[in-house]
Amino acid sequence: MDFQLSDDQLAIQDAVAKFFQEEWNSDIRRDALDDGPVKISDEIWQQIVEMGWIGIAVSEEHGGSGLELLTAAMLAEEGGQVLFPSKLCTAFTTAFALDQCQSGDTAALLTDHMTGQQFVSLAVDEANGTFGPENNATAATLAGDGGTISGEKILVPDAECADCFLVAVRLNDSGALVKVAADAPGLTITAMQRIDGQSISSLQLADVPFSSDDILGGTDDADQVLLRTYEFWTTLISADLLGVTTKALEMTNEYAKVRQQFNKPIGSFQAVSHRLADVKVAEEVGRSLLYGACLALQENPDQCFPQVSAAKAWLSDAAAEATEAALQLHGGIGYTWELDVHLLLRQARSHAVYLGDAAYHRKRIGNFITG
Amino acid sequence: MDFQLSDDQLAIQDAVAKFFQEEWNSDIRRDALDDGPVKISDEIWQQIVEMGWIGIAVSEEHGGSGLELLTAAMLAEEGGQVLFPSKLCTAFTTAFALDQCQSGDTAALLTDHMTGQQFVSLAVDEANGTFGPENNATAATLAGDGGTISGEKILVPDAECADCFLVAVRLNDSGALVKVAADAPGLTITAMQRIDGQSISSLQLADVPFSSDDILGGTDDADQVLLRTYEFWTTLISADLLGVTTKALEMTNEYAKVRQQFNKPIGSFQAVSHRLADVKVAEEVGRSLLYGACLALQENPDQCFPQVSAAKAWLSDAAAEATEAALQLHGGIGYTWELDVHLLLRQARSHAVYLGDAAYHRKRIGNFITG
Amino acid sequence: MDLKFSEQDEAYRKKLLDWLASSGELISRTMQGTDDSGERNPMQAMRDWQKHLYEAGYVGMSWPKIYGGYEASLTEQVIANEELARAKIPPSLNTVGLTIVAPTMIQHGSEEQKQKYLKRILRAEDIWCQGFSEPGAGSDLASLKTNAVLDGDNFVVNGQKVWTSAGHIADMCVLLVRTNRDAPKREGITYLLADMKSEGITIRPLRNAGGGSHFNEVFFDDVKIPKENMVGELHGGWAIARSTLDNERSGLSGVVALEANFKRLLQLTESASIGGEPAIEDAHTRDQLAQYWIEIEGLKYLGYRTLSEQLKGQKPGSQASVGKLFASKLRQAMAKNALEIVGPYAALTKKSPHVMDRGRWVAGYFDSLGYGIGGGTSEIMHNVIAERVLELPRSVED
Amino acid sequence: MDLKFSEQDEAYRKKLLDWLASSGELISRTMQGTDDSGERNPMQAMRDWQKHLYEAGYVGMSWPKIYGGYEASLTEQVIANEELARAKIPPSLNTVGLTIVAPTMIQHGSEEQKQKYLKRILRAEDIWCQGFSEPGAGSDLASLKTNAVLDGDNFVVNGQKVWTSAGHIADMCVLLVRTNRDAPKREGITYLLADMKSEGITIRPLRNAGGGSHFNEVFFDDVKIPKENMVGELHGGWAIARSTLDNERSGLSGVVALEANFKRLLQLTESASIGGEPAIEDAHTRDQLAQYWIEIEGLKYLGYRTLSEQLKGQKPGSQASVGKLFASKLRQAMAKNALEIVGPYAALTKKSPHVMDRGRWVAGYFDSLGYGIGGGTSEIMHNVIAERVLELPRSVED
Repeated sequence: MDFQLSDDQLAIQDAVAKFFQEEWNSDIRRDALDDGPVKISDEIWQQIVEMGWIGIAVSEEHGGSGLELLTAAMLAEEGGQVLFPSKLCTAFTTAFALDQCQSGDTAALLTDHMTGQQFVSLAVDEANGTFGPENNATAATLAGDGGTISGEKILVPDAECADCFLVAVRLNDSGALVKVAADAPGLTITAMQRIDGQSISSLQLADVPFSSDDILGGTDDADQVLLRTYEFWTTLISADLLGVTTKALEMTNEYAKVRQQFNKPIGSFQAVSHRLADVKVAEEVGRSLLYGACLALQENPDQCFPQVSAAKAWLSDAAAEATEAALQLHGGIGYTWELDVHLLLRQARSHAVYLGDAAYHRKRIGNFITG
Repeated sequence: MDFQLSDDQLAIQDAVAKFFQEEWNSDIRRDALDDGPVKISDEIWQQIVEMGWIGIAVSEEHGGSGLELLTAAMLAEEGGQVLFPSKLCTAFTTAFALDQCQSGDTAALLTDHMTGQQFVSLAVDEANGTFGPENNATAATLAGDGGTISGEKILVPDAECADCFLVAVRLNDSGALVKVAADAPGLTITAMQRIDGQSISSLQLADVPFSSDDILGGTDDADQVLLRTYEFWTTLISADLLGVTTKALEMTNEYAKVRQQFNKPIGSFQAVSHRLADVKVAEEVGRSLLYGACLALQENPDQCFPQVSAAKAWLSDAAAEATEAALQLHGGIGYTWELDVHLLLRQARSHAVYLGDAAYHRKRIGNFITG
Repeated sequence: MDLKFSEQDEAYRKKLLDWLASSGELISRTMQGTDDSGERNPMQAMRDWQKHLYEAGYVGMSWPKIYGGYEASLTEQVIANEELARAKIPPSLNTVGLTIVAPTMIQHGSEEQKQKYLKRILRAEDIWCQGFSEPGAGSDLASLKTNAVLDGDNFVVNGQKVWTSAGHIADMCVLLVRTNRDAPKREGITYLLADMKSEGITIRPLRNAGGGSHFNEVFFDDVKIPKENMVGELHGGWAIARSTLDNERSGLSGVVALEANFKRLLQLTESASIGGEPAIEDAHTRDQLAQYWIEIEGLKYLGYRTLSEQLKGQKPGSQASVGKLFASKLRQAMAKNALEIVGPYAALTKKSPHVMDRGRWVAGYFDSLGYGIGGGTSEIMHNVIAERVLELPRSVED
Repeated sequence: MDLKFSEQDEAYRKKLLDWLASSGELISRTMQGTDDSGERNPMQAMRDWQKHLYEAGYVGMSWPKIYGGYEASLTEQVIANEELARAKIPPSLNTVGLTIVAPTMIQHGSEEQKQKYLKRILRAEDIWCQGFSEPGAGSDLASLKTNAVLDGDNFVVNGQKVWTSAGHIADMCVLLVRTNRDAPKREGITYLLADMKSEGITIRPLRNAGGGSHFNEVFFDDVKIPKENMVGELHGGWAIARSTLDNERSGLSGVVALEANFKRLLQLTESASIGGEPAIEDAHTRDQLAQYWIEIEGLKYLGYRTLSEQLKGQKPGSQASVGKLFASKLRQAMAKNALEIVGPYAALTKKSPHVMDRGRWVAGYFDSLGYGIGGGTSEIMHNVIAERVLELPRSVED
């Protein structure tokens, strides 16, 4: 047994941190709050593609690096720390979905996605006031070699730069993922606006046509692929939340050491230091749960939901607590636009309710426990 | 408008506090934990009777002092502070119930109760796993001038010293309070044991006979009398919980000023002082809610339940918090038998689940709000 | 103990409500921000509104008549406070002037200062801002560094203030400055009144976490302030400022605001759904709503207790700190709970498709976070309760 | 990253389970507290049991072979730890000896001390207690006052210790005493080994809040302790004690205990009702159960991370404090939640009619309150995390 990052993983982590440090600046996130969704420059994205990040956890047979899912989560966490947009999580997630599918077309699409030829996003959530792919009601009808999709998807990530979407639909009473091109007839993309300035859209689908080749991996185990994909995506967003938690704690901890009031660093007052200790506990527990979720996904992908929900529920709360503590303990300066505290808070709050909030995930666990 | 204790009330409060200080000692409560339920000596009880406490809030037309219900609650609070048994609350409650009833027999019983000739207790709760008089299922059947009662009542206070009980029953599809003598045939009294060592029993009623004269105030508004009585009782127990809260805070506050660790009084550490500040806030809010409940009971007795539930819900939580904080902040010594901290904690926990716990009372308020 | 109002009180209430009903036109003009000629001029509209309010007797109610006040009874103040808050009239432009500057001046100012400024505050002829906090002096206000040197008939002031609400629209500023660097920190502070149009004052708006700009930084560069603008004694400013900080409001207007929040939250639970069911049927949500109802009720009765003490002529204790700490926690809890109820849509801005209630809930959340910082952080409120109410030894050194 | 055990590990587990199955008779005798002749003698039964456990290789697993240990691999320790906790075998009499005295002695003791005491600890021939805390020295342990003066070949000890678990049954005691009153408080402390049968020792049981008597006060009145019973240097006791305090267990046995608690709580929700409905259908209860499940899962993985670091030869960090603080909060939360579920019957003692589960829930609640105090209060755990993990400046002076 071994429940730690391997030396290889630690080396990758260092390299990723270094890349972000050199190439990314959180001011881009601040500016995006006024000027529309945040964009990763083509140059940075190209580097990411070239470093092979997108396929890092894709199986070797499909052209990826075949590393543990944990490695992708680790990258998502590093991204969260520096407020890198979660387009990275989107890219990992669609790569994962495509990797799970058997048909020849998806292999080509996966290659395009990993090599930056096409960017594939995915559309799952609907405006029914609740979470989870189970409540998916967007209907696809199939007649012969093709069919149409009608419905609305919301909270679709990175639609601006997507060439196509994997759309979760109901098809013959079972779930399916169908590929829809961004310029498909009948598809309207409307920008939504999220408090963290990240790209998020709604897709209106009005009799959008598709061919049977566009159905990922047949319809046989599509429900399972969809669910696994959702679990993986949720885990990546949890990793991002862990990064936000870590960064909020680190910023506040540093500030508490240098900020003087009453002739002492404020970190010497227990009102400050004990609250930070609680955040530290939340972070350590959160990291442990994230590792547990990654391991469950890797080894037991069709029964991993309790561990995934545990990580998402805990980290949704932990990131909110850590960023609110950061704001409060920074005092007035923490409440200003200039400091990154509110950027972290915005991302924490956005991701806390993305792909299921804490209450939703605790409900899943409640159902699991009580059988 | 005036939302303060009057000068008269303040004078009564002082006198009561002085009486308790001279006559009562919390060691009696500690000893009772080993030796069966706590008993108030006949001498002390006689003094209480002679001072006219029992009828303090009973209407003047029925021989009481006709003071505000708040005055009785104030006495209950003083009792809570010194860990005086809640027999006082029982006595106030049955006096209140009898005061509300019109029939001649109850007037005589009330006089006996106020003058110490008879002690009247009351039996409401049943072993159905929930709270409140609404769930009362003990059936009385009436045939001509008499009838019988069968069922079980639990958590009946002060049965050891009771001459008779007001038993809440279902009679002709409505609630009623029926007087049952302690030595009635078919009545078995079994001692229950509560962690605070107070007298609490179950009554098994097997075809216990009663005459129609034993039905309090006719059957017309019996449901209302019963409910009002329960609200008043609940308010008194809330007052007792406020007393426990106040005392726990006071003890701990004093200790925090004198106990030295790391060359300072521990009250100068924010881990201690801020927690005590939170308890102070809880106490002030609790006192305010108690006053609100007393006023609602007094002025609007049939619609007072939201205010009564607010006080009970809040003070159940506040007393638990205050006494747990007391135990924790006293450290090891707070966890010993010798200190009164655990006596306060035991009373807080006992009364927190007596007459409805916080969750039950919040449910009542939830129903009120969403109407 | 009773909460009944006398017939006379009720007559007073009726008069107020009649007056409010007859003021509809001015209220809507103020809300629209137009002056009496219909031109857009929000500042003038607000000034006009406050003057109207003052002339009707609802500003300066507790002040001495000789300075333009009304010496109204406290019960009248309670009624006015509740009814005005309930009526959602335009907010006052001049909070600092009315709640901080005027009480200080009445207690510590010279007769000339009182005559010169008080009536202008009442009529909103002067809008005031507060120059207390500095980048290095927040919770530890007494460590402030903005420097003033007496040179002839003027103080010459250099330094920087921050978190100055309304700084960009204010006519005047109450200012704490250091006049003696060698004395212990609380003994070298002086209380000044600065004209915001003085040469050498630069105002820079500060954007807050929610994106709004209510605060400012104010820079002082050799600003001359006449000697007669000193309140109290030289180096005696700390005690004056401290008495002002203690002079907090009863908080009943805060209760009315919380009641309005609660009502909106209840409406939200009727329109939103949790897990496919109406939120109002969700057991956890019902439990939370009940808890907020309890806490608002508690805060209201706490306010009544404080007021009753004042009615009997007792000085309000530190119950104001209890109320502030409790109210800011409650406000934050309600704001967070609203986000839980809004669920998937909780992170959308007001401009987004699918946003609920035009983004009110996210905006309210950001606002709620500010309540634990502004006007004394929750940590400082804990200290105040521990030290002044519980009389525990200080946890911070002076 | 994996949590798989090797075939060899699984063989080890099987051997252990077989041994456990074959030990049933001794286990039940120990639970009943009878010796091998069937006479009631709980102490002897416990000693016999520990010796049996030791001889099978499950005590002293990590210790060097030369002192009677087994030098087992950490994976084997994990397996033994989990399986023994899961099997609910009798608790060890000699926790202090095994987890505090022995590691200290192995690190700091003389060769004679090691030879004399270590094997006797393993076989429960000597039961040890701990004489550290004093009435005036709790969280601030270094301010202890029990005095020792070197007189010829003996220390002469006077003073009082408190919270001494097992003091009334112990053969030996590890003792911190002050040997230099003039030095800074951490530099005048010496670490001694005391025979509890020495003349001048008086033991008084202390009853706890729940009514049990696990602690004692121990009074020392001119007690002679031979010079060779000093561990380490004269005045060098603080560093030794500190290293012992840091040497906390990985906490995985705590996780197994919490899992058992959780299982019982889940069973309770199946039998109890809330508001007339089965508790397990109550939304709030389900939410709480889910939260506890999450937290236990988190604590378990945290334990795995710590163990993995140890496997790689890294010294465990201060994660032990994180685990202790978190586990004691969780234990308290679960205990309080159980009282909520038991509802009207929550305050009944085990002897009362209508009590649920023979009073387990109230007893568990009292126990849970002790977890935030014993072995370092939660306040001290917060300090430790702040100072050692976050490297914040100290909030208390030495």
